[in-house]
Amino acid sequence: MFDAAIQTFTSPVVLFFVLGLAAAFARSDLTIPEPIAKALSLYLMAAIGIKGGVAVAKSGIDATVLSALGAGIIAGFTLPFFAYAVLKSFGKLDRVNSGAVAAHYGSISVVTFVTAVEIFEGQGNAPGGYMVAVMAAMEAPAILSGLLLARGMGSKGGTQSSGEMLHEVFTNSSIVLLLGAFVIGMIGGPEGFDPVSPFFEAGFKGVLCLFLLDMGLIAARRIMDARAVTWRLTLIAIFLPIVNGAAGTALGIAIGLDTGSAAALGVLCASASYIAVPAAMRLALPEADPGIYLTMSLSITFPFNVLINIGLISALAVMLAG
Amino acid sequence: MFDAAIQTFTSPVVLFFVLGLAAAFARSDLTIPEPIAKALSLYLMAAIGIKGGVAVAKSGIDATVLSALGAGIIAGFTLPFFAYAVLKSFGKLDRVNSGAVAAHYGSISVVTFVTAVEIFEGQGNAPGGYMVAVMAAMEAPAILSGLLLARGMGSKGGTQSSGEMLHEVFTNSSIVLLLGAFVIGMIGGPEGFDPVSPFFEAGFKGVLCLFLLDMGLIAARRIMDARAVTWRLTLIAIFLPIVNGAAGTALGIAIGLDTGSAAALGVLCASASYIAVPAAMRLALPEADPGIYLTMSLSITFPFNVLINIGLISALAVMLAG
Amino acid sequence: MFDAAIQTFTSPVVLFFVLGLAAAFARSDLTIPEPIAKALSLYLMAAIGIKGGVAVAKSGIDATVLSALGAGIIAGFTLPFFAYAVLKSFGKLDRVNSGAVAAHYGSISVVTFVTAVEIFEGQGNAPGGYMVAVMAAMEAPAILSGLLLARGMGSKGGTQSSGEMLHEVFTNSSIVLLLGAFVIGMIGGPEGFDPVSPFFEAGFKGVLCLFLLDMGLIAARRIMDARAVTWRLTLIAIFLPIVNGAAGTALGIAIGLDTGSAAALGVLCASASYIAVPAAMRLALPEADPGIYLTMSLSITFPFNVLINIGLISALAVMLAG
Amino acid sequence: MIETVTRKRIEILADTALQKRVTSAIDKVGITGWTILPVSSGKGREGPWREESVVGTDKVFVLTIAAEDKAMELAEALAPMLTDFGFILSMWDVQVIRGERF
Amino acid sequence: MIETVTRKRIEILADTALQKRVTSAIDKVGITGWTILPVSSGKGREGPWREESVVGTDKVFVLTIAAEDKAMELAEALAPMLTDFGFILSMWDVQVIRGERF
Amino acid sequence: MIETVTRKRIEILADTALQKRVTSAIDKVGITGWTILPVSSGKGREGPWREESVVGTDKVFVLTIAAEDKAMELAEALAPMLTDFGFILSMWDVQVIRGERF
Ligand SMILES: Nc1ncnc2c1ncn2[C@@H]1O[C@H](COP(=O)(O)O)[C@@H](O)[C@H]1O
Ligand SMILES: Nc1ncnc2c1ncn2[C@@H]1O[C@H](COP(=O)(O)O)[C@@H](O)[C@H]1O
Ligand SMILES: Nc1ncnc2c1ncn2[C@@H]1O[C@H](COP(=O)(O)O)[C@@H](O)[C@H]1O
Ligand code: NA
Ligand code: NA
Ligand code: NA
Repeated sequence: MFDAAIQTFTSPVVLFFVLGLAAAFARSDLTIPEPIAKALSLYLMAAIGIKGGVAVAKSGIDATVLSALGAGIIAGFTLPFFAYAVLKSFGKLDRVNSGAVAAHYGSISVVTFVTAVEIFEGQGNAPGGYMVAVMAAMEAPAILSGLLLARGMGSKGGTQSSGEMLHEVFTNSSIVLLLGAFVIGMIGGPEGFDPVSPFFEAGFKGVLCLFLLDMGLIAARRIMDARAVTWRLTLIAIFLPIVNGAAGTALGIAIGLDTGSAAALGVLCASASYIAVPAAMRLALPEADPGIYLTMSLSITFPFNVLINIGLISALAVMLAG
Repeated sequence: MFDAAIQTFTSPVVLFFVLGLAAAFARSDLTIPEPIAKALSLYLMAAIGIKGGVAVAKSGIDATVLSALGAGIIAGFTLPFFAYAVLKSFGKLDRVNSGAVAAHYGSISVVTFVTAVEIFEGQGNAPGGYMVAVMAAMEAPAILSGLLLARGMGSKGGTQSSGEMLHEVFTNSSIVLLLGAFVIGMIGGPEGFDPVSPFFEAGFKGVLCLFLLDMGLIAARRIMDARAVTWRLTLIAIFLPIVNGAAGTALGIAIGLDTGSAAALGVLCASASYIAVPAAMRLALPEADPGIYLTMSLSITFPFNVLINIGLISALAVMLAG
Repeated sequence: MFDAAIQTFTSPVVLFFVLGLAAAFARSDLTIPEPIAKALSLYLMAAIGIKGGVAVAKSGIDATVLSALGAGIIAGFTLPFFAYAVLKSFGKLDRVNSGAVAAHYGSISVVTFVTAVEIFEGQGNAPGGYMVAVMAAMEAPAILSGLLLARGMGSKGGTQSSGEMLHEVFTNSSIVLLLGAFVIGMIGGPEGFDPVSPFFEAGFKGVLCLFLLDMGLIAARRIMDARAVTWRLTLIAIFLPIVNGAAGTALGIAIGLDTGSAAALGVLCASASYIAVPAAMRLALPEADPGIYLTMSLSITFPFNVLINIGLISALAVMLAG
Repeated sequence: MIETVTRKRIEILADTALQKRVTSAIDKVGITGWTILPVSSGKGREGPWREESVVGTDKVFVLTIAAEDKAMELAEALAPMLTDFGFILSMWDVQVIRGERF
Repeated sequence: MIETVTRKRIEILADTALQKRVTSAIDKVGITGWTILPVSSGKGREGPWREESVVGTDKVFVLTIAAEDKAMELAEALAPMLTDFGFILSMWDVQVIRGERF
Repeated sequence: MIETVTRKRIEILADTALQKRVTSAIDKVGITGWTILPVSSGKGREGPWREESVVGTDKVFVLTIAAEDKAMELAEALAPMLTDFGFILSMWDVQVIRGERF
């Protein structure tokens, strides 16, 4: 476990994240220009998708893949209920904000996942390529559970119809690119991927470094401006990833995934969305306070996962698998 | 020919274009940030130019190169006359719009050319590096023919002097970068190119994927908004690339080019400009409707060429050369 | 020396700079989009820093490194005094502007340094990785000397406290990224660097080409708009890099640096800042005219160094070392 | 001399994610057009924000020029959003040429 | 108290490719300066557009502040372009400090 | 009908590097907020400039809406910078909805 921590903290990817945090806390004017940050995130989506698709084209879709998908979707639907209960009782949030935050914790963070994959690969436990598909499948379900909780069962649909909402979620640029590239990877297969691999594979880790630098800047700047987040919510933003991460990892081992894939499922459960879900909540639950859910997921849970929890989950997976 | 179609549709480059079309039709909010799209296009120009220049530095300038250049320039001057006749009679456009559209079809589309080169290379028919010079030489002549047609011979020069116009065309950023990089490639030669080749060569196909993703988004969004384009013009936007492509390929074979280079000449004739010529027309023929020429060249001819016509031209070249 | 000139002028990096100059003088509309230019510069800082850090991790910090650092810092403090004297007497500038310009010439230009390193490497005289640390150490001292000169010793501190100023300089985005990446390179070492090297190493020269293209455009456009720069100042902007470059190279040889490192120290002394120092001067000496210091450092000294002076310094270093 | 007419110029600061609601309202009222300008950062009662499209905190300026009656109709239509989402709206009189376009 | 004077503020929405024609007109009329703002998308009678510099459909906002007489002279000079190219011009009175600059 | 109140809208063109001085002045005067817009190029008495953040020649538009008294206080506070740094300030009356926010 100590080794894992060392490995985490000598990985350039994590070090760039720390540099971002440090620069923002030192009030440096360092910023990644906005269109570049957006482009880095599009690149990462395309690269993850295409790699996952190529991997599935190689391995095919078998019972393991299907059970991992099933486990992910079920986790996405159910995790928000647990989060909601904690947020409402211990966190003292109202119903709407509890539901909105719960949706974030049921959904996933792509960058946390990718960082974890890098670290697991470095430890010789590369997760299966199909985990990308699991990740994509986990984006949406939590949004539905969160809305259900926020609005109470059977209440009227807020300012926006569900159809509109679902269209919004499934045509969200990240999801479209991730899934589109996944399909391209599956169609093209390893030979199709070959000519573009210098771009999508060789550059990947470097781009991830710069993207995490930016995420570090954003996370730290947000926490310095934050007002809405109490100590209770701060605790929850650390407690939920620990519990969800452990549960997800155990579930992964239970359904027979290999060590790396089980740990990856744990990371997906542990991570909180800060891309797709905030956008959906802004549209569907405008009464909810973005200051709460963005600060919790982006400025507390995300750094906690990257710096500490990925290491814990990896250690747990090795233990359970051993 | 069936094989060629399969090859086209499993190439990641083409698949990303299709993804762009699909995302836009599904009304996804996916967009490549504007400065990134511009940068991708600058990168492509520099990379194409430098590769072409290095190729010519290796092969030298011989009679084949000169006759290809001559053929390209003559095609650029004459193709607009044919297009103009079709647009005015069958297309029922007025003189100004016919001339403006004709200029687009006489000129060339860099991205169509590059996509074709990728596909031809995959089929073992790589065109000669000098075709880049042919492409550059074909940008401008069609603009002159188009203006001549639009204004009637000997009429007064519109709102802008010809000197200004020519300066505009030859200092257009794409042309400057393409030709500048070509010269750099020729001066540096293979050894000079070596240190920058990981950037300009290895990344090329991946960048082309993202750029075609963007072109797919742009083309599909434009067609969804289009109002100015009738079914007659739609037909012409498919008819012209077929005829011009076949003529160009035949011309290439006739003057003794190898299969790949003849097909590349065909693609140049078949493609319609949507970068240099629209800019020139906006300045020189403000009365012409950009809604017509952009929609025809970008939203109909461009996808038709990428998805279908490149395959047809390749098959024709193989047949004629055989 | 003639060979060195040839090598300079067949290097793609330099050729792209020349292309930028030529395009701007021809009034082409070629421009690198602003966020891209910023991103290229951030990339270069990160790449230089990480490479330097990895090099120092390999070689360790010894007496040579420390004496090079000391020489650099001393040069940074003292060069402005010489420049100030020349600017005030021969250049006929007032005190404030002389001090502001002097600060620029005491400080360093990262891009000049990087271009020189490329060229020296091509000549088999790669400077030590620790020269990156020397470069970083030379950014700030000249600012202090320049301010001292501009305000007169002991005068009141202008509109801004020195504390604010120093914070500004040390949290400047370029410096933070350069030093942060340097530390990351030192922590990660060669193994940590390995996974990100395709991004930061393989792409480096290509990115540098595009960045120099942009610098060429900026430098030439500025000189075409320039009004504030007299022939006296033009002469000084060529005289200072020659003298400072020779002095720095001699100093480097004198303290026992290898040929490449001594030449690199010469280039650092010869180069004039146009990133960190202009920003600091704008804050600390708003009375000084940016038209003077930017035009001198960016449009005269920078091209002179890249096109001519790097070659001269390299020849001198070889001669002194021989 | 050239003739000018008076119109209302309305500017709305809105979340990029919600920009379509504003432009739909403009279209619905029957105003002929609108123009979107980028915005890079700001500060209000809810603290500072920066343009960060990755996390969806970016905003835009929607600008439209219309005759007074349509302008007031639009303001009316947008009022609930101003409260719900914290949009900001300001408007003033401008002179335009070729007023038949607006 | 600080003194302010009244000037005209003129804003022109123009194609990026044609921006130079607008600024030349401003220079020719003898106005001291201008400032360009980026624009990202819009909709008018000719349908929607987006900033797409690759195909040259991008536009800019040209803003200039001038005394009333020069402002009217500029409007006069630009009027033909408004019709030819579909530019949009609006202007209104503003108070400025250091009015001698404008 | 919806109620509008009159406020001052103030726009300041400032160097990006110095933008914080402007926003601090706004905060100090007690105005509730501000918004920053990007600017891409311009020309003044000191010649043309382009947005070039690499060499630090980029500028921004700072926009704030406030009651008249605070607006005048702000103008007063900013006046020295207008002279020192060549900033440009213009202001005019606008109608806003939910005037209690400004
Ligand atoms: N007085 C103001 N002047 C200009 N912009 C403002 C003002 N107040 C708020 N804003 C902008 O509106 C956004 C939302 O304001 P708020 O809802 O008060 O946080 C802020 O972040 C600013 O960009
Ligand atoms: N009423 C309006 N208010 C604001 N911008 C407009 C308006 N009408 C047109 N525009 C802008 O001007 C461009 C050209 O208008 P048009 O020539 O009518 O298509 C549009 O795409 C919009 O960006
Ligand atoms: N009359 C004007 N109208 C609009 N912007 C101006 C005007 N004069 C100056 N500017 C802007 O203010 C900047 C600085 O002006 P100056 O200090 O006169 O060089 C210019 O580069 C322009 O961007
Ligand atoms: Na989760
Ligand atoms: Na053609
Ligand atoms: Na120096």
